[in-house]
Amino acid sequence: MSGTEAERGDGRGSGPGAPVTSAELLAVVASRELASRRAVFAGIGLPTLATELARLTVAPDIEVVYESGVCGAHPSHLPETIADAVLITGAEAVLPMPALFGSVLQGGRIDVGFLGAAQIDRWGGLNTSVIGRWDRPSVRLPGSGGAVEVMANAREVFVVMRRHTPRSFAEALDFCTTPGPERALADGVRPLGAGVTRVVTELGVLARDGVGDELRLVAVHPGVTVEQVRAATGWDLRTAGTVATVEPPGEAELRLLREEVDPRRVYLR
Amino acid sequence: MSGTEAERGDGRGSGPGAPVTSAELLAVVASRELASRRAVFAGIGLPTLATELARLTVAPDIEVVYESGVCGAHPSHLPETIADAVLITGAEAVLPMPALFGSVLQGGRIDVGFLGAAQIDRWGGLNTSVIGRWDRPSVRLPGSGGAVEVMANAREVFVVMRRHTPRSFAEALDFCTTPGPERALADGVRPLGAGVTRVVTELGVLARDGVGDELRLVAVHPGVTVEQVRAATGWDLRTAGTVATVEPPGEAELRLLREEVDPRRVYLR
Amino acid sequence: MITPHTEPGSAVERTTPGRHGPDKVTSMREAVAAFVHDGDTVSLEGFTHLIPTAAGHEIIRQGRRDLTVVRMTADIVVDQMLAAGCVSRLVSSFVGNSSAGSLGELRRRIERADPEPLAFEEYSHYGMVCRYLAGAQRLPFYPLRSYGGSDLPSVNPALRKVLSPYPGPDGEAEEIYVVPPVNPDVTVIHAQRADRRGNTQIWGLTGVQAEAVFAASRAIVVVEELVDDDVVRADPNRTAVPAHAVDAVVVAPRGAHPSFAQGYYDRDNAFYRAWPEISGDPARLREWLAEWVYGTADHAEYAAKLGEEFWAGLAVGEALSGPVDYGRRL
Amino acid sequence: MITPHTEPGSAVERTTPGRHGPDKVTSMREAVAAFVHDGDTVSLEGFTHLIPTAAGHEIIRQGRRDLTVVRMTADIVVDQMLAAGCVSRLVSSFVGNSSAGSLGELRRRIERADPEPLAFEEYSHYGMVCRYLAGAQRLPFYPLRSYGGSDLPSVNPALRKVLSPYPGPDGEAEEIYVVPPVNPDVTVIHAQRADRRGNTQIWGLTGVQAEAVFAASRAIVVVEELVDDDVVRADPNRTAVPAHAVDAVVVAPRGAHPSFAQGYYDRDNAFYRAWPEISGDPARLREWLAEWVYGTADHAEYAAKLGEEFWAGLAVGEALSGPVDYGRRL
Repeated sequence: MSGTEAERGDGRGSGPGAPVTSAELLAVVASRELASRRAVFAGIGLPTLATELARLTVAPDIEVVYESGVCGAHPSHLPETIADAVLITGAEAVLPMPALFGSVLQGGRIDVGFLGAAQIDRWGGLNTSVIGRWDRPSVRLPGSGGAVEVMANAREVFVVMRRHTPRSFAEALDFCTTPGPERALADGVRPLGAGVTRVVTELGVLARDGVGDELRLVAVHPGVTVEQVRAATGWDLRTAGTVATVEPPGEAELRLLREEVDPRRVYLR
Repeated sequence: MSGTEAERGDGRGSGPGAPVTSAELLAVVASRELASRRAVFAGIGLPTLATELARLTVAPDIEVVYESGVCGAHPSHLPETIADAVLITGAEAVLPMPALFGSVLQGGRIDVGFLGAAQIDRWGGLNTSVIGRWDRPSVRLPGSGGAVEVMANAREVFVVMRRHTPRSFAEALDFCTTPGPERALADGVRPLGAGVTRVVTELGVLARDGVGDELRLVAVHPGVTVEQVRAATGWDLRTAGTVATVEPPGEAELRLLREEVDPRRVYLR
Repeated sequence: MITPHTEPGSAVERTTPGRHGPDKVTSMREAVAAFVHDGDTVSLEGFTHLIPTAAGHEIIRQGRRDLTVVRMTADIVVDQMLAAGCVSRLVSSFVGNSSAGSLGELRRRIERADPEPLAFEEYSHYGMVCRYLAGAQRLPFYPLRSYGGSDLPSVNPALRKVLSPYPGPDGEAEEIYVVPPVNPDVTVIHAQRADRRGNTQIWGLTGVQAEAVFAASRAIVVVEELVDDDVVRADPNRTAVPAHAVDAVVVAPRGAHPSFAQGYYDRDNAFYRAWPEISGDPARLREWLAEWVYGTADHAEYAAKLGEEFWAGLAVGEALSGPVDYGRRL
Repeated sequence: MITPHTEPGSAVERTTPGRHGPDKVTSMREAVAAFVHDGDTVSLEGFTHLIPTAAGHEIIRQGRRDLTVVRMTADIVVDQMLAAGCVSRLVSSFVGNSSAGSLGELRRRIERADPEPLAFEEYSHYGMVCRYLAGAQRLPFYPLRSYGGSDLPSVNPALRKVLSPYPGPDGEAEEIYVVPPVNPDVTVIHAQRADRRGNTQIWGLTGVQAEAVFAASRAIVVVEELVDDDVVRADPNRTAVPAHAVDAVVVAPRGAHPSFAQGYYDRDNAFYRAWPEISGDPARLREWLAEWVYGTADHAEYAAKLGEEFWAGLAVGEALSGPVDYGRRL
């Protein structure tokens, strides 16, 4: 419900030697960023793939907390929504919404929150409300859901953006639904987390350190140039010293993803 | 825990024609005041007797809500505390404390709250904190418990005071733990209920109508004079027009109380 | 003689006759007729789970107008109520068809005022939760660590700030956003089971249903099953809503479709995926309402029309909780 | 490379290594040694039900000093900790021995500073609940409709007022009292059961235990029974405290005596009635501590010393909740 859910995959198969898809690439790169993280607040779709892969690789103690109230899910099937019945049956805890949002999220117990957006700016501010003017939008988007709360309260936020275009990586958001900590500070409200620290896209990885820092390009996927990423970004994107090249998904990662995490390719479209 | 719990009775028997004890008198008079009331917030002891008797007589739909979280108790035995296990087993609902105090009590769903106190003043203010100075009291009493909340939020409050003396019916409280609505208003806080509307004592019944009204003597027990009550009261007690004489407990009331409500005389000391 | 001091319209007056009566079971038709009026503020809660669709459909059938609908996730049932012309104002924190695309009518109303404008109050999820908490607890406001720097306060003047009377961690003054209470005229929830008095038990995702009921002047609980008092009393911790907060109990099995009822039937994901196409075309949406809502007398007919084969596809297997021992005095 | 922005001592840092580790089961001795330190603010919650007495006794055995104890109903276990010299400050809303008379040591400390003064912060029950809520929710304050006109704010400067940014029902400005958060260094609760990771299930009176745990930097859960993961996972709605909020799980059957554990054993009302006489005489109280706390190595020895005949007197019969069906996908 935080704009991060994906639609169903088309279910087509993918052999062990098949070329790496965009979803696979994003999931693998995001999973690596979860090394040693524990409590992750995530929606369904790419975050599901990333966190499940991380559990099998770099973050064995990872726990996904769902906005719907589920902690410690042990689903029998890959969940299709954050409230899927399979997340509830067999879970370790299902909390009422006031406890989930109040005590768990706002209480400061989430290490990483996953968010998506229609637009992101250089400070990691997100728009999930409207394209155009709020009171007469050209496109009405779903709105915040819990994104405002995830950004304000998770220790850090990862954003996965499939499309990397100047319109989605915007110099100015049409509407700032979910601000980064700089805007909160300017509004006189203390930011409690670092805001967006990682943005994984089809072109590479952007990162920022915390309050006062803007998103910089830290890595590109193999075959992608820094200039390509800068051209696809609506603001004057700076780089973090030398830009690394993302290590392509390894055989083990792909095997786990394809055979263990999402064998029916629900999200691995 | 609101200062209304009684200790165990001594278990001595009482035949059908036995003289009416003080506890029986107070319980019967208080039960009559509950006519047509529904949600009652009560401790254990005399309020238990009064509400149970009221259920069998003038208020068949009465429900006792306990500060511990219990709604709609169906106890197998007379409860000995507001948290007695017999109140939980077979109850209709057991709520966490934030819901009980927040949504039920402060939410405005209680018709009558029962409170006791070491001291009461003419406005129905109550002291359950100290005798003497707060910071070096001669007697440290238990304190508010939930009494502050009951007074602020119940539609009206009944007080049962076994002893009626100038020290307990005080011109000035040693400490106002639990204020009536007049004091709340003077503090700039809107009173939500009427405060104390009924005080049942060993001598008679005092009543007040609501904000701005002080407690007046409305009835005396048979054989008690208005002057006796005035002499036992620490302030210049006024009367409400003609002072009635309390109808003595009827045979049916006594039979129900002795045979149905508290046959083991746990509270009917 | 004793006149309790209550202000007109104050929440204290919610303790109305009938609340504690022993039997509140009624039909959906009667419950909606008695408790949902034109112009009311109506909360329909259920976070993906236990969405009170059957009640929404009956509100459509009875032609309610000018409602303010309060619902965290305004999804298919809200789109349907919008299309039926019941709603003039929407208060919500997520206006989308879950993960399965758009709400056609809602987008037309907001993007093009077609066929008429929709007043929209936009919150975040926790902002809505806090509005219910404030409403349930009769608080003038509820504080939350959201909205700092967001554009939402610029389009929603109900989002305001309060200065904390305590110094912040750095010793400086601290400001925090607050939301106002919401006190619906009526809240409708769907639940797995209740007794005749209205003691309501919910499991799986319990969302914000209890708070939405406590915040309201009146409450309708729609259930999959009416159960004996003993069933409820065998597990009082399972009771999310106590009887004294409930005005009507309506039995409507499968009444949460296309959402799900944990342990009863699964979510109809295909319907969610189909909705963007249905709702994207006003004519098709009208036809859908004509066939499935106006064309059915009640929810039992709607459920029967879907057919037993359909319901078999949403059937779930058994996964019983173990018991706990409440103990009894010997 | 990425350094999350957190202030020193901020609540964000509570997510410390070990919280999510798979096995948190340890002995009471180790849990208290590791997580309760001299000078700490220690919350012990349990409203009449599930009072963490065994933990209080181990704190006494280990000779902790200068504790600030936070407990809504400061009753026998607090009186014992006071008598053992562990406590310099008490934060509470009810300082009495339930309905069974006085707490001797507490009264001597407050009334006569005998043998030493006790700093006391007095609240009401809901004031304490709201302090835990604010602490759990990382709020700067929590509003409540209490304290207007009370003398409590005159002796407790933490009770302050806030002006609502919304007009009251009469259109005028509205003030409301607020309480500050409490964030204990450690919270200790007693529960019926938990799994090895710390998922904790409580039934019967659940009080404010979950909020007290969420408000704390560290949490110890003492249980009647350690259960298999499957037992917990068969009923996830019963989990009051999720594993990620728990640091240590201690198994101490009968550890709530003289209070009770719903479904396990009843309350020892005779001991409550005996306490005023024991605690009324400092010498007798010292003897009691010497025999029952210092004289027992741990709670197992304390419970054994009471004897099986004694425990038979508090035994309860069975009253099983019925199951609910969570369902499984077919």
